[in-house]
Amino acid sequence: MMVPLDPSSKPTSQRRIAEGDTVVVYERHDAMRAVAVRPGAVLQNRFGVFRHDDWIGRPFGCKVHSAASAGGGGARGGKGKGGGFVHLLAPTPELWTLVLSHRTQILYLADISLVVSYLELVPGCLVLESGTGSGSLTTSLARAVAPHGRVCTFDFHDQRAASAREDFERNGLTSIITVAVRDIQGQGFPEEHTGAADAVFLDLPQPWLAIPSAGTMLKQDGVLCSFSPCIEQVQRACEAMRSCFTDIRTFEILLRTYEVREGGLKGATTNEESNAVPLAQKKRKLLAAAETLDVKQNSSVMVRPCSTARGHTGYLTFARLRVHGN
Amino acid sequence: MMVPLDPSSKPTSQRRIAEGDTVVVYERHDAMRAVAVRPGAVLQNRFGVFRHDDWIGRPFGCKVHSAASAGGGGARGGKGKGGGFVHLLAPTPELWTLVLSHRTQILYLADISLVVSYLELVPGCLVLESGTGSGSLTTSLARAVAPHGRVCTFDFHDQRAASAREDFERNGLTSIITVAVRDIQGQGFPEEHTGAADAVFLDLPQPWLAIPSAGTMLKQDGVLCSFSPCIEQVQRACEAMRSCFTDIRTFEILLRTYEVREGGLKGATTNEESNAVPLAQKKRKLLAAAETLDVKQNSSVMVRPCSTARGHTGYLTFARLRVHGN
Amino acid sequence: MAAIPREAWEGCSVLLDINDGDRLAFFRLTPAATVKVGNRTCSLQPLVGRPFGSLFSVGPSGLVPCADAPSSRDDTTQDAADGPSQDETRDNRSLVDNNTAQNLSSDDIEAMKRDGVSGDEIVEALIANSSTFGKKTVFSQEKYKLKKQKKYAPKVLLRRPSTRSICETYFKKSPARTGFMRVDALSLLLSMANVGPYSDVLVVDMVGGLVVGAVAERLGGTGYVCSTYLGSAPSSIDIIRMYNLSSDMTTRIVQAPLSGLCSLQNSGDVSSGLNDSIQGEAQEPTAVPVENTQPSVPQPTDTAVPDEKTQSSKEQSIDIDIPEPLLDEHVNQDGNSSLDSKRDEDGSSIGPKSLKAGKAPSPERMKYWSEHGFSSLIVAAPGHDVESFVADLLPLLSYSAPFAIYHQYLQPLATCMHSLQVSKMALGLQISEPWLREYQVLPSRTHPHMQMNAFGGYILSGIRIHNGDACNGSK
Amino acid sequence: MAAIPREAWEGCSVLLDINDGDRLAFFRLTPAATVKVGNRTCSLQPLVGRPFGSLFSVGPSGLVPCADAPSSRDDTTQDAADGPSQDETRDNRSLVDNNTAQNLSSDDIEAMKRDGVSGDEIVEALIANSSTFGKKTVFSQEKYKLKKQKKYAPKVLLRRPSTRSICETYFKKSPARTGFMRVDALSLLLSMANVGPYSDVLVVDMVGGLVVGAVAERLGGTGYVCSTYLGSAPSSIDIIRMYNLSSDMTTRIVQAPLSGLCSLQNSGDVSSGLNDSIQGEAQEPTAVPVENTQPSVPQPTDTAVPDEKTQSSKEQSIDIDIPEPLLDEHVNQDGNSSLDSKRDEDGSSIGPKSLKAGKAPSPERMKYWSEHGFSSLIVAAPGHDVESFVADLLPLLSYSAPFAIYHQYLQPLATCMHSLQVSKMALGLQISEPWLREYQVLPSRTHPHMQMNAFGGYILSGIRIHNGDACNGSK
Repeated sequence: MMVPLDPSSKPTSQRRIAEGDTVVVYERHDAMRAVAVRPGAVLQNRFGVFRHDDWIGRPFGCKVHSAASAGGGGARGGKGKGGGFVHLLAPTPELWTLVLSHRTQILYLADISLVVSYLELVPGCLVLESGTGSGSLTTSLARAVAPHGRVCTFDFHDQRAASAREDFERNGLTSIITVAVRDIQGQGFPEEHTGAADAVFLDLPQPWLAIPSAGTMLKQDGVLCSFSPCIEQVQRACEAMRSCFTDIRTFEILLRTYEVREGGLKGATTNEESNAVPLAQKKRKLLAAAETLDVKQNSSVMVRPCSTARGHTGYLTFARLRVHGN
Repeated sequence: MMVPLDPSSKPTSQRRIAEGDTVVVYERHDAMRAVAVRPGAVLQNRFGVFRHDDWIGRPFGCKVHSAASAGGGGARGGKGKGGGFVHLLAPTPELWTLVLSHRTQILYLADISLVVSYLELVPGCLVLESGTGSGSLTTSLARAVAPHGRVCTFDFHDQRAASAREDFERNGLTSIITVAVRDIQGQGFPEEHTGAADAVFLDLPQPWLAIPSAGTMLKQDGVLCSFSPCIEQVQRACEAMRSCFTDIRTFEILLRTYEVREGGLKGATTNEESNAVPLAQKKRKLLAAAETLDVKQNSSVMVRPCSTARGHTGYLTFARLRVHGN
Repeated sequence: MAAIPREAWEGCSVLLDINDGDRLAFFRLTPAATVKVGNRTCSLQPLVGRPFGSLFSVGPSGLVPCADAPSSRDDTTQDAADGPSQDETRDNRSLVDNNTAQNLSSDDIEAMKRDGVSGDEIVEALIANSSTFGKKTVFSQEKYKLKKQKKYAPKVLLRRPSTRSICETYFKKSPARTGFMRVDALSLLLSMANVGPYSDVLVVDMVGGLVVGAVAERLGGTGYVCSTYLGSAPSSIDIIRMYNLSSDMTTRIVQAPLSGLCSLQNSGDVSSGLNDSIQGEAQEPTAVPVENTQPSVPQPTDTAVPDEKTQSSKEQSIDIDIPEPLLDEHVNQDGNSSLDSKRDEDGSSIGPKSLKAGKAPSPERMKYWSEHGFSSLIVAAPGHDVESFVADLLPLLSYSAPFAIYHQYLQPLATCMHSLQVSKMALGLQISEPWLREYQVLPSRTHPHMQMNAFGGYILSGIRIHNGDACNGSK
Repeated sequence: MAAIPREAWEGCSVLLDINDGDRLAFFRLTPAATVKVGNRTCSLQPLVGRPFGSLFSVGPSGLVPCADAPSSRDDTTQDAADGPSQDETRDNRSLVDNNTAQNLSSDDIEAMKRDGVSGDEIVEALIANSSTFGKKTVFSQEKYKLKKQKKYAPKVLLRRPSTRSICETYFKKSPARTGFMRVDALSLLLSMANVGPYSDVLVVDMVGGLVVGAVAERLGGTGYVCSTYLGSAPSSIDIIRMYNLSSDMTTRIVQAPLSGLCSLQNSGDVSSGLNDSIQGEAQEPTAVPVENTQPSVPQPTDTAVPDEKTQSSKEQSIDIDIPEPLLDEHVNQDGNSSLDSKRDEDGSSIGPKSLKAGKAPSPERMKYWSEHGFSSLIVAAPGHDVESFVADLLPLLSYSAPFAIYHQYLQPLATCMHSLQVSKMALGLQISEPWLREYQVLPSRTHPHMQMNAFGGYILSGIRIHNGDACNGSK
């Protein structure tokens, strides 16, 4: 269960791995996958063969080694690389975003976290979402409104909705998330939610078609968010919001990541002839002496931005349902 | 003279200050002004009273003190603050951008430098510009095409053109820059430049009106740049470029600045009770010892981004005149 | 009851936005509470029972709800930079906006006011009597109108305090107080630390309580946020009073010194380790040392807390170059006196006075955490060298627990990340920096804001792991 | 002669962009020079006399100018991310793009090729014979067509090497070679150092000659760029061969060891200080140690220089995590043999063989600089601790001379800035980081590029000053 839903259930990381759990198998920061723990099953990857039976009863976060004598059929490859290991992590919405199957473009951490904050979600809220897509955001919405709130998510695509529903089941979120097949651009949200939603999230190619319905669903002062990759969509969405919404704000959020490495720079001394300028030289020697000690410390840790990054995901436009005076 | 124009003239910084020179008086990084050196004149500012006569014959980059006995009339205020000083700098296009009078929104360093590079300007080029505005970019264009090239700049606003012309005269750039009053959006560039321009720069509210004319002026493979603050202008400009231009690319450039300060962070030791965890404590003591030495070195220099910055100046769209096959 | 109260109630904390962000201040809706708008002191009583998001104008008898809500505040011209030059042919340069352009004298206006003419009507009169208004560009006309409206017809917007609005308010008006933590950075911390129901979140909050309050809001009365601190004196977390935390939520906030948590962890003996440094629930650590009637007892919310008070105890804020404006220069005159106001006793979940945040955790809780670990960690100690105490904090977490460390400087996080890499205590380590950009989206005038907050801080995130080969202990 | 030659000429350096950026490589237009496109080796002779910006296709007899220039390369779908989902109702998911969808066999295509059918015609035939093409979204149709065009009708774009195109090419294909210097950073260095005609620019170039070449281009045959180096061996500056520098421009590039410049500066005795380390113009320092017929003599330009050669001497490049692709994996087979080709002698200003870059400066020059100082300084030594030698470099500048120091890491610049602040040798000190963003501007599909180069390096800039009260020496 990704999100504990009652007082008797501990946060996953405080538990031990049990049959039926989903664990995130961490090979490397860019190589993870979600695995359902089944007795007798094995996981085979480039690091070896791993028996699920070895995992059960161990804490999340532990390191497990590939079976020395690879049991079952799929032993090939396992032995050669022998002694490989992986870590077994407790699933979180953040890890889920990294391992889920991409049935559509998904939202990532930075956008997700801003959406949850700006929608002002807290436990107990009702939030509507369209479309469901790959369920990346949905899972975070669920965590935010759990244990007593609700996420009603809609996708016009049959199969996509079904796959998302399976994922939510697998992650123990069915009591929080309802998935329905519906063309929100064409039909709007179902009437049953009229005036009941604390927040509405739209990720639609033509959000302006759904905005009037979103306005109908929201409680007064409730927040709407529309996510669009192109500025033309934002322009039309903002236009559509102006009649019923206020406090319309459009943001873009990116994450810049940094890489850390150990080791200093080439000093001038290594390159310099010994008959160089005396004064500067002297200073350099002083520094060099100090650096020897310095290396033992920490100032040799160098950090700089990673050179490539996601340059754009989309624009997030937030707006509040206007409150009517009397 | 801001840009040396013949072999006999030295770069300004290699000369001494002479009568008639423009110097940039540097008080602080955010307080500078351009002053023409005239015998007998005085400069009065919050740091005191400065006699131009004291400046003549001294090198650019020197530090000058306010006159101890403030000569002339404007002595008031000078004495009280006694001993103030300023630095006298050689004018450059970069400094000029910081001191010029803003008759319009101006382009700043980052945009200017990208424009000059992307327009592929080298000495000898002919570049057309509209509008002249406050002449911030013009001055950098002139430096790039000097000594034998030419900048023809146009502004529809009479007075603005005249003020710019005065500035260029003052900076010794009249042999490089021609200023004309002309409505480029309405009339296009003058026919005399047809097929002669290496590059064209547009900073106009409706650039799409001037783009066909820009195409006529350019040599084959010549580069056009259009600067616009709003994306709608960019969209229309790109649309207009597609018929005659290729390699259409839109950029935005910002400068992030960093602030440096000396002094370390609060260590945990200063706050921690002495009966804390022994192991971590030990490590801390080791570190503390090292830090003592460290402070003498440089690792106590801390750096972080300045918190406010120019968030947007404009979009720069570059395009090349399409070459016609045969 | 709904998760989010949609109307202000007697005794709740509110955020007032006066004249479209010109002034932002928190108030408590006590019967005696007032706000000064312009030179008029208005009772806050008219706000009680009104929906959050309502707009008020200042009438002869005080705050009056506007007939309709904010009329598209977003259509107002946000930028002075490109507005006039773009689509207009009229040119402001020929205009001289001196006093002679206005035919109404200040005496005239005073007379109108005395006659009970509304602010909006005065603005209309000013426009009608301006000889230059018609010649201005549309952009300048809007600007002129807005300026006069702010002066003669000020508007007060009733906002609901929430993590979003509280964080934005501090960042805008008093950023040093909250370590320059921008709302996107705070949002990332909450996500990266997997804060959700029934979490046991360990927090080092040296940003005034902003993080503790945000976590408590997300917990919704489940789980725990354990605010730990270095040394013997807890950091101030009085910003939690700005949140309308219910009593359920407030009781989930506990405070314990790091040394206590660590010794407990090391000794394995819950009660002894604990009692050395924490004297149990009977004697509470002083969470919020402000000049209250009960200084050692933080209230779930408190009365109007403009920053003149909170600024003074900002030991945790780091040096900044530019003196920060106070959260609200116009202190609510009756602020302090409203503490003795009655709380509502109508069964709403807003905490009555006797419920307190920042108690010491019970020995049972401490024992539980020593056995199972905290389920995540957030550190926001912008002025501190985090590396030294992260080494103490991580062992307090359960294996697989995520953590997120906020800092103003990159190098301390880099050093910390490197030492965690070497120690193999954590994986998935990453330093990231959020980069937030706001856009003006208006017809023919769409572009990023001309001014930006160029810096939202750095965050080191990762997951605590067990790297030994035989880890059969649950933590 | 015009400042910028607009047509390629015999012997010039050209940049070929094959298939819209898939491959970028520099070549020299010698009679023997060839380029391999697909599996066909084509002579470069058809490029001679053609305007830069011309597009070529591969015909049966080699490169053929296209009837018209690139047909709006910009209209092609740049992003795979949002394209399909936005405006389309057709859904690709139902399509299986397997081989059965194409009715033309590879034998058919080979037969067409033998019959002299043009590449564009083959692409049309493929589209006509695809059973799925009509069912694809417009976006996918474009993508399909582009893919087939690249395979069957590859295009070669003739580009003029310039600071812009050279910097972009290296940054795209071999960034470690040029210290990850992005064109916007290089542009800033040139502006911040006030590079213009008659400047005397002191340069520390450990980015392969990119900066030296860019400065020489801006000088246009006036002034000097003095490339100085630490130690006794000059850094490689062979990228200057990619520029079409005229002989006037090439002679303005000189090289001198830093120790020589410093001792000259200190001793005040020009000739003696100089000759200790520099043996005058007779014996040139080896500027470009590549496997040429005359290894010690850099040519103004050289033949096709894919980076397999230049990569090998990248002592100045810093460690990077990801192995960099070579500038051009497909080495021009005849590359090395073209060195003995004849230069044009038609009076064009392109330097004949005998003119060399990277000589030692004349004693007169050295004397002038020791008296007047350099008019500006650019440092691009990404792998070095700049602080240590900036202290040596600044005294070589005239007072009021601006300087700009590029680096990959922030901390070394911060340290350097701090020590310059303390020493009061400079003012206007600032560390800045350019942030460049490219946009896709297409109808209904406008947004920033989905992938970005998130990092363009840091620059410390400032102005050298005299801080003493009596400065009567000119420098």
